Amino acid sequence: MYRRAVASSPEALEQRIDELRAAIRHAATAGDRARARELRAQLRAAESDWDSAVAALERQSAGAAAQQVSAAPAGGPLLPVREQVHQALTLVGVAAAPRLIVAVHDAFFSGPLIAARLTSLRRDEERSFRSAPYARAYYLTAALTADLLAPARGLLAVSTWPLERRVIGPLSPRVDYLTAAIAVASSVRRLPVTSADADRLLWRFAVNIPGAQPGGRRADPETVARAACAELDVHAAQDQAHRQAAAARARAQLDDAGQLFGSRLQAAGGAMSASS
Amino acid sequence: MSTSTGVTAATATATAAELAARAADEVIADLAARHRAVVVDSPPGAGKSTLVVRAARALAAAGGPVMVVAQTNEQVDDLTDRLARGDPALPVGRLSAQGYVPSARVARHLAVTVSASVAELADCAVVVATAAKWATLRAGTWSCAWAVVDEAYQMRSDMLLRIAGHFERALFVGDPGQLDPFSTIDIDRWAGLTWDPMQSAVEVLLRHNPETPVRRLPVSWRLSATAVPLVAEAFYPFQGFLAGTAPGERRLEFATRALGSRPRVTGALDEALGLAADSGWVLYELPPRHTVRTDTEAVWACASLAERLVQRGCMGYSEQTPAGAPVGAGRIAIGTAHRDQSKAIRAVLSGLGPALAGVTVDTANRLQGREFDVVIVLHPLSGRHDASAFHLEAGRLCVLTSRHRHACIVVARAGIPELLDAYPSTEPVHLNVPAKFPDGWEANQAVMAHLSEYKVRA
Amino acid sequence: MSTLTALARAQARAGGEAQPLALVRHLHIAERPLVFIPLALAGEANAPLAAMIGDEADSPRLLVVNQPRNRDERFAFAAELARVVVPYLEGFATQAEDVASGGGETRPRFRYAPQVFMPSRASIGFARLLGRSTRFRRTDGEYAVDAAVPVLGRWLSFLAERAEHPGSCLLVAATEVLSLHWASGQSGLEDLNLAALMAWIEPPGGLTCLQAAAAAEDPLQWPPAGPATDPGFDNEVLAPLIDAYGRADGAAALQRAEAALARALSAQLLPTWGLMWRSIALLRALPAGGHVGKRWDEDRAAFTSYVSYLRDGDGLPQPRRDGAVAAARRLSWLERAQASYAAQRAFDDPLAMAEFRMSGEAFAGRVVAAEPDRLDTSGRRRTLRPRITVETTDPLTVETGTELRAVTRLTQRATIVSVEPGGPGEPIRVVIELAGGMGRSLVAEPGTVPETGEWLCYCSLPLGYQPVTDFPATNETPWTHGGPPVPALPADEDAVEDWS
Amino acid sequence: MSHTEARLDQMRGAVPPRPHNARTIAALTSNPGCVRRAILDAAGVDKPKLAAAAGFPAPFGQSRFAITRGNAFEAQVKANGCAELLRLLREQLGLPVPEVSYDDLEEVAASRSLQLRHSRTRQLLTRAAGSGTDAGTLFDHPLLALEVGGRLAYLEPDLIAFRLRGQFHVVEIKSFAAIDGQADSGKVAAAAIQSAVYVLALRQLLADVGGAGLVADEVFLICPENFSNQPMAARLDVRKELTVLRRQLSRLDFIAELVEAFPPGISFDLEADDAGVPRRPAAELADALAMLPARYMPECLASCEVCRFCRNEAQATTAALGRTVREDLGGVEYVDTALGLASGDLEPDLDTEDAAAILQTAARMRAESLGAAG
Repeated sequence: MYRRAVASSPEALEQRIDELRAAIRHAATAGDRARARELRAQLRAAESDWDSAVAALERQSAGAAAQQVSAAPAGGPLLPVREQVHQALTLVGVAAAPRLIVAVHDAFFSGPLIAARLTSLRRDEERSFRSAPYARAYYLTAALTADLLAPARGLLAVSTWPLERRVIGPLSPRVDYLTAAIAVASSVRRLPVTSADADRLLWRFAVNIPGAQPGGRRADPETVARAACAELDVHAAQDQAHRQAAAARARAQLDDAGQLFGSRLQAAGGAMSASS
Repeated sequence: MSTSTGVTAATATATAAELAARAADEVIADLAARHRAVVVDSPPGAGKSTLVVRAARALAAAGGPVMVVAQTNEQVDDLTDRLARGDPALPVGRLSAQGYVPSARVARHLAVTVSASVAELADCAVVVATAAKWATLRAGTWSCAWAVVDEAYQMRSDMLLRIAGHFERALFVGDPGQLDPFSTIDIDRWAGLTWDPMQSAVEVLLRHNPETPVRRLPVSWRLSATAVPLVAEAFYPFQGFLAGTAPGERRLEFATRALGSRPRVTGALDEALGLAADSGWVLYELPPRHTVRTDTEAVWACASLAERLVQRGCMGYSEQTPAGAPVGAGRIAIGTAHRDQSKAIRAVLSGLGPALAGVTVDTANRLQGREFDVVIVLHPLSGRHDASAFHLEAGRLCVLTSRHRHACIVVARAGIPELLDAYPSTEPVHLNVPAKFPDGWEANQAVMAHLSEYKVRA
Repeated sequence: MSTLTALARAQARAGGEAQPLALVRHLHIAERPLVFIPLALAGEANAPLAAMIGDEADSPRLLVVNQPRNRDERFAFAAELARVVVPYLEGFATQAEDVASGGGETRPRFRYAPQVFMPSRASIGFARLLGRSTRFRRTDGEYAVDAAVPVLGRWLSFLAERAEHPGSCLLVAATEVLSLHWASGQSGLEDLNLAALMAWIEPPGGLTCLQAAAAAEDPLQWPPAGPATDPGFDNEVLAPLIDAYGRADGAAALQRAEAALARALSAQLLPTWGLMWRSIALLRALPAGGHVGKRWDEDRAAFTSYVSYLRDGDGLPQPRRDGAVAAARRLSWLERAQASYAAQRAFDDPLAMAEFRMSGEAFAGRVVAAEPDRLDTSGRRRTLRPRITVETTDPLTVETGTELRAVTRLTQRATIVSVEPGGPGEPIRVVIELAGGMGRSLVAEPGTVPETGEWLCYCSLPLGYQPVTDFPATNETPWTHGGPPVPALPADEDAVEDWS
Repeated sequence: MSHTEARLDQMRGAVPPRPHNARTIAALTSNPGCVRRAILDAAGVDKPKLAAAAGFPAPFGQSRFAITRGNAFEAQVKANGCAELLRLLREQLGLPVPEVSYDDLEEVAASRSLQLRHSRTRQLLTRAAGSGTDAGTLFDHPLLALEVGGRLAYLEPDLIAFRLRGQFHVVEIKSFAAIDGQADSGKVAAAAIQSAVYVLALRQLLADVGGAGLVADEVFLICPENFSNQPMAARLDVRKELTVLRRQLSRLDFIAELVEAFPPGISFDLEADDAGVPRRPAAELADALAMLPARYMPECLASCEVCRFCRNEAQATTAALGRTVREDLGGVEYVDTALGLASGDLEPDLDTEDAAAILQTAARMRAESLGAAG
């Protein structure tokens, strides 16, 4: 049985770590989940011990280097996450998934935005709204599915947008994609200096829109925008109709919180009623 | 297109002939229509060679020379003979390898010139040779407007590549149901390429010339009304074809009566022959057992069935021989999957005396394109623990069960349906390789399902 | 497979140790082979993770990609690999000798050639794809890579192609050549595990083959020989280490993370490294078969011509796929190589010959009668055509008229005159007519005609030279095969194709 | 609940059943002759757990890297209303531009309840089958159901059914690469048989509205092209796979007879203690397993979780050496028998006469040749 031995040498710990890993693999293959869990805990302990042991050694050897290492990484987020997300969403102007939001942020704004931080965001915003409605200038909300007015999987929107924009019908994903493409194109055009990230983002849009892709490796904003508009014309009207109808239903059926974050309660009922 | 039934065949005898004639005419018309290539699929015994000869003559008449390509010297001699018989005045060249000795049926024709050098055949309207021989001609030493390729489904893509320079247009005739060409090399390197050299000449042609018209000969003159349903359903599931003869138009009779059930074995043999005469199909089932390929019991069963057939002075009555003709040893074949099986059966036959010397015993590969009155088949899956791709190959079973004019007797150990159901289907799938139909496993299922109605227990 | 090899497996199973399938070695073993064991990252398209490589058993070189999903690190790996592989290969392209190439011409051929040993066919597949992903790269402009990378790509592609060629041994898969010489007591599928196969042939000290084979399946004792890694290792060891490498900031931490990765990966590779050199030693210990040298000459010729292709001319990379003509031509090469490889093995090795005696294409027996001075007077001039009668109990299928050669008398043509089947249990009597290899006169030189009582093995497999089949030129590809293709020049997208 | 189901539940014991999924259904075709596997699957026994508990853990796991890559690729292809997929379908299959409608069926009203998702799937797809216009094009993660051996199995395809020229097509997204038009033929085969399962299920779902004919037997495989992340589409004709599947599914009623053949006591109960360790001793589970006849072949090592147990059991058989080996040994079942016949120590019976003759010839030749060595 492993006892925490901060004192023991990195070498000893290394060997210990190898042993533990082997043991874990044995347990895993033998399907012994309990044992594996326990061993993993020990492994984590051993690893952190090893880290501190080695760090200690380094402090002894080269203090300067150690300070370097421990110095906090420069340039943390200038804005809170919700601000960064708001910026990005406002730029594309449509409900978007975290992947796209991060890509847009990296292309046009400074400071790192970590995708993982977005996962809990919607829940936090909802909690804060329910505790103190409209206390904030805006909330990051769900997009609603047109059929059941339930929160659409993995999409973020802004509370200040009209419901029509936050409701997602069958055609909306494509429509919003094209709209976003146009927005990104015009932002790229307005950039004072070309940015590799922005170009790559625009390129990724271009390849998936008929007629938007030039021969070369760099996409041209004008062309992308024009092509996107062209396809948009095909879907826009029908999509609008859907969204308006759905938005109307939402206003009729849902309270404020529901309109912002979607209805979960009547979900089942909704599905059934929709089926009848 | 529905697979034919005895009924349609019965009512269709008159119309079958018309259908066949029309199909052939359409092919000849195609030849005049400036297509680069024409493909004709021919089910077993549907008059393939007749068509080849007719087409060759038509093209020669339109201004030859015409090159005719066959796969084996046997086939070449056969076509040469047919051409010469069809029009004794037609100058036919038989291009051969050095040191080839003309077979009697070639040598007897005055208008046929045999030579190893194509230069000496310059005046011939039609020149016949094996694909292998054609392939040896240097570029430019021979060229013609039209080639007629026989057994095109047995010719490999790379062989076509080697001879295609000799002609501008070509008629490809063959039976898609028979064995595919094969290679001793087993690598995926070319899988998915439209010019994969391992595929058949027809496949490669069609993949590069999709506009090519593909005709079908709709009527089998070999297979009887009883034989067609099984063969068509199992091996030509999408096209199907008709029998040229009506039920009852063909029958077998025996000079001597069957022995009663004593002795038991002979009893079973006679029961099998009787059923063969009545229905055209027999599954002669041996007790279940896992055996080596050369399963002595099965080998003896095949030999004894042939022996008994000859002993009892079997007579065959058909549209060609209304007065009846003896089904002698020469009209009987025994088909196997492996060479050692054929060898074992030959050994037993030779022990049974000279009367059986004439019986043809060979593997499916070598029986391709041949015809007999009665064919005895040692089922490729008989006595096996489990199947392999080789033993399941649809073409193999198709060849074995479609050589006969009167009857086919399949000898097999019990248990094949179970084997098929337990068969692990784990063949690899390659991108951009068209799936082959019929699938061997499926075809085998169909055949066994059909044969189970004609079972005789040994 | 055949009854003989099946029987050998059964014997191995029952006897608890591998059984020989060959009495001689059927491949050349170079003096200084290069052992190359690559590992790939699961889930990715042939993404290199690590490799152990070297031409000395006691100094393996470990290459690691710390962040396998990073394109630049992959190309860095390729460059590093190139700096090991390319010098090794080109080191043999120095001393040349002149060999006759027919028609009085001579062609230079390098005295020595490289030989690369990899664990399995799967590893060779990895090398092939690594070659594919690097040979088209550009060394200038956008997405430029190290100059060595495209050269490596060409070489790996060349070797992988050569490895499809029956009997070639420039690039060899250990499991394949081992199971060509030994039958284990397990299934062919289990033989794909190098450790398990070696366990049957040469179990590590103290263990029975069965115990060793069982142990060989424990990825903790015997990590897979690659390119696939053990999922357990991926999840419990590799993933945390790669994450740690990703998180590490500061030179020291980075170094630590790298060291940890290297340690873990070399632990995965070292056991296989040892197995590879042991299997080479095992094979080396066998006496070489008679035709091994001849096949190695062909390998050297192939190596020589590729070197000169790279040196003079633009040395374009191999195309992505074979064209119609190239494919057909290659197939016919392979088929001919296959046939002669099989025949050569049979004539070199009684155990290989036994396969053909089983199938009846060869037979062995004693000479029971001989007319050494028989003359053929049918022709214009009399010729010496001795006849001998051989009795055999082999199940032969060869028929009258078949051409044969005796293993011990390769220069002498023999033709079957008649085959008299003996009764049940009786031997078969084969009458054979001989021609050639008996001197000029009408009297056979002593010893040139087999004498009564001599034991002979005759085989119907053609051993001699097979004529080369000719194909149309590529630019004359016929319409049946899509017509002349557009010449395959490496395009931009090949060069910049992302590797992620 | 039918008598058979009752028996099967009894065999499985206190733990909830492991329902069939596309993989296990596809596996029906990989060794259909194996009663052991058939029954364990029918009873919904957790095979990996059982094998481990019986002392023979399955030799394979899944690498975290492979899983991550798989999910990432699928997410990428489906991102932004399947933008990349739409491009492929448009460029390579001529999907008309207006056809972009996208329905997410992975969640219904923020709920993942299977019944809810299935009824929603049925609702949308039947509507689509009914009307031509405005009926939807892409359906993400529809939840289908298929009856397997009398039990309903939900199939959660990582795929999308879409409509092209009035027909539904199944799209299978896989993360193995197709390099210069070639992909691992084993993996493609697996993808084909799995897609075939979905085709069957989709046909069953639409059959009620007479729409079975609306499902194409050509499916589309989406995988990364060459060494990049760029997706490409390939057509797969799954008619063969469908025939095999239909046949094997139709054979499953034989389970009922099989079950009857076993004593009532037989149980594979994996109920675990608090530590997650099954309560029943390994030996007991092993004995229970041994009562089910298996059809072991080395190929099982790549596909079945119980393989190590079966291999150990089959040690003495020729089948353990490979199917061709057994065939080459004349179908003799046991290694010792084969060797006995070969050496002549064993008197052949009616079944083994032929085999004996061949084996003896082979033995003679090996001996002769090895002797020739010296």
